[in-house]
Amino acid sequence: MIMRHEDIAIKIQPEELVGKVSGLQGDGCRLVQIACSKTKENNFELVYSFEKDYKFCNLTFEVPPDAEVESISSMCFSAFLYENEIHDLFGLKIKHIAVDFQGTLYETAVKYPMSVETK
Amino acid sequence: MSKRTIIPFGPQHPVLPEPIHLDLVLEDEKVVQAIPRIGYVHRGLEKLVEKQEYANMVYVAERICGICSFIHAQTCSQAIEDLLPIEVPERALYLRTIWAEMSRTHSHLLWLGLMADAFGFEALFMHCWRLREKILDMVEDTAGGRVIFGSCKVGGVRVDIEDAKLKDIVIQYNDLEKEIKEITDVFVEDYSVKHRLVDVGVMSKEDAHVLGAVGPTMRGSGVAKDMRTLGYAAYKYLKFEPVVETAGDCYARTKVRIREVFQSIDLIRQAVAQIPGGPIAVKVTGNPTGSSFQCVEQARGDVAYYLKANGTKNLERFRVRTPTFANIPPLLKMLGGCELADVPVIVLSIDPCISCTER
Amino acid sequence: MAFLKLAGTVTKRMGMKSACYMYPVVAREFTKTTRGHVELDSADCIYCGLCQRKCPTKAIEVNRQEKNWTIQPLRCIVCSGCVDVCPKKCLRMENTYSSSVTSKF
Amino acid sequence: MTTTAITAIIVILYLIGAPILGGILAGLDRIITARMQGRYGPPVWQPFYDVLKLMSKEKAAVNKTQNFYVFCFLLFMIFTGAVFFAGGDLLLVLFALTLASIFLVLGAFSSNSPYSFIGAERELIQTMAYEPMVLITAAGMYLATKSFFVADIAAFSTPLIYYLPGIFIGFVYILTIKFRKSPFDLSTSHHAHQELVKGLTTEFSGPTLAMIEIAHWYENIFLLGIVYLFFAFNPLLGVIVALLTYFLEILIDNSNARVTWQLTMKSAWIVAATLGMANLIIVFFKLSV
Repeated sequence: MIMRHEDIAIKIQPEELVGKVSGLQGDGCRLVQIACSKTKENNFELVYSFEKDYKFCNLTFEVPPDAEVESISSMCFSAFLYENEIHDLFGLKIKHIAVDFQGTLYETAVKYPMSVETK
Repeated sequence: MSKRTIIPFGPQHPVLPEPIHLDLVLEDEKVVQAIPRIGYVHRGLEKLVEKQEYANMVYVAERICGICSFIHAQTCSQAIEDLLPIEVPERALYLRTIWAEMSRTHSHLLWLGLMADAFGFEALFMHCWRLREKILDMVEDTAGGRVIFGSCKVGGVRVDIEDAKLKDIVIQYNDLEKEIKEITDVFVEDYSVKHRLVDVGVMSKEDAHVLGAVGPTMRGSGVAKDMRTLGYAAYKYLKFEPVVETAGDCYARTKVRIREVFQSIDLIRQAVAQIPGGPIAVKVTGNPTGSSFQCVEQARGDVAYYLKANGTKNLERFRVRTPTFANIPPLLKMLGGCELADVPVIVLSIDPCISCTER
Repeated sequence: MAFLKLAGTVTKRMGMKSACYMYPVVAREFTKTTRGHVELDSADCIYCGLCQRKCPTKAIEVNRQEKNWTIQPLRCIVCSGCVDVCPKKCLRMENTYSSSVTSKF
Repeated sequence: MTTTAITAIIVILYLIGAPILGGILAGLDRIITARMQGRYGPPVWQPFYDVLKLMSKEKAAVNKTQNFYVFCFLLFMIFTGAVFFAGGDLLLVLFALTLASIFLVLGAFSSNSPYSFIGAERELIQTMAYEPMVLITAAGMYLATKSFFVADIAAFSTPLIYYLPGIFIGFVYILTIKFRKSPFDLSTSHHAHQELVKGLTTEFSGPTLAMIEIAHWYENIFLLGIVYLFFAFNPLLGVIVALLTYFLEILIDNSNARVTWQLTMKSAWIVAATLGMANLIIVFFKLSV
């Protein structure tokens, strides 16, 4: 099955995230996953995947490494684990997580092992 | 007026198969709150993409989990094939389907055994694993490994199964089906088992949806969603319906998995009947570019792969969201207000695989 | 309400042979396809080092000058990747597990 | 030989023989269980090897009183059996048994571990669950034989089972609780594979745990002794029935899940109230008319 991320991605602005997610929630979409990755410009690219009736939709946006992203865990409770994971592995700050482990979800030997600095 | 006790549950606890830690706040024997803690077996496999060639990532993906190993390899291969992009021969798709369903039957039997152990039924546990062993023997006979199949690669599969052997698998499954029925009937009908499963850890359809439950955990609550319907591999040629139960308790989740065992056996029969001849792999050339998103149904639920490539032989990002990761928030919901004696049963009912979760 | 559903099965099992076997007193039967351990027919080997580069766990070490090929069995994950790439087909996957050792390397 | 001498010999035989017999029984239990589960199982002497190994281990206790309580548990368990096999008062025997188990509960409470704490609480609930049936058994035996003395009950000429079939079934029911077998292995189980780890005995190790094991062997032999009493008119039949009962318990153990304490309590009391009480009332009227 061909499912290129490019085909299902919707580019948004970081500020739009909360509004878009609550809209998708209202439509009965289910949070599938949140992924973070580095870009060539040493920014972080976030991918929020949603699904409804086997139709996928990926909200994506880029943020600089020192930015703060608003948590969506107030709407999708299940997002709290993904957001803690992103914080612990990438060092990206996420505000207002429902259950904030304060960086203790993964206690890795190298702090923020997948962050842009430790390349 | 009862006193509150905090029971540390895990990371090393005899009933938990893997290291998850739960702080259970108890009032007498009633759980008021459960606070999870993971991160005991984090292996940094996602970081490994920087060192491994993309073709080797299939081996890494396969070792994310010892039970759903084959489906991890299959999903990883699918994603890389998507990035390259290449067409996989039909026969390889069918073989992948057969192995994936074999993996599902052995995973579910393993889970049924662990579940029996969680509610203190040792004999049932042993008998489930006795049957699972026969499936593992078949896997070893066809793929070469017992739990790490090692038979999937980018562009197809690594070994072929001869037609005679395929027929033999169906014959063996026919015999096994009767034995599995004998054991699973105990789960469905026995009084003491039902006493431990019915109305335990109830999760409503709405909660299952909002909390993002996946796989049998979700289907036990009445959401009819099975990623195999997407039609990857050879599923587009096979007839099946997602298995759904509506009660949302541990009994419903057990019944979903039991019915899925028989569904998988049926899918194997269909696949063996339809499998075409031809090559089993195509040559892989070039380096992947772009990004791919794959969602594949594992025994525990759907696994989501998000792969990003940059035209070199190493992938840029290798993101795996395993089913247990998505099932932890529903688990916390189910644990609130349950009896201490039901905690292992509820934890087991999501089929936790913590090593998968932490990759 | 069904009580003692498993009683029939367990009583039947009492008269039957055990499903386990006494390993290692009774030897394990390997299938033809079992991936056990890697073996080298050093006569054909040209010490190209392809297996070393392909190995995901860096278990294989090849020294071209000294014509030396070594594998660390405990690092090897028996993926059979080296066997697939070997240009001279001198690497084999044996279907027996490598024997137990008392020290790590 | 005087009766006192015979009694003394029986008691000494019990003191030496019970742990050996109990250990062999435990060994057979493990083999039969393994066969039922499709495994080989350990050699029959395995329980002895286990206890010997426990004996040789380092003494590690959470606190000193713990060992004292466990020692009392063993002592009173031996005392219970000794009075029973000496033909003493059945009521004294049963209350000594309760006292012994209370000492074990105290030992578990004293360790401050949440697992053994909840295990101890469950053990108390279990005691509450089986105690009515135990008392009904004693009362039934008294009504039938007009004596509380084990020696008199054993010497009673009519088969006791003829009067007390309901009480016998009820006693076998609570025997599952006493043997700590599924479905009633709530407070501690044989496998340490439950939510309470090993419940009651989580915090005991080494020689202390060995003492508990030996006490259980004494206990099991004594409990089978009570089963024997129902068929005491024919000693051979009595022994056979006792062994069959033990086999039945193994079978039940292997075909049941562990139930919750609520069901344990409810079902044990229902059995006591219906089978036990009905039998008691029938015997009362039959013998007094």
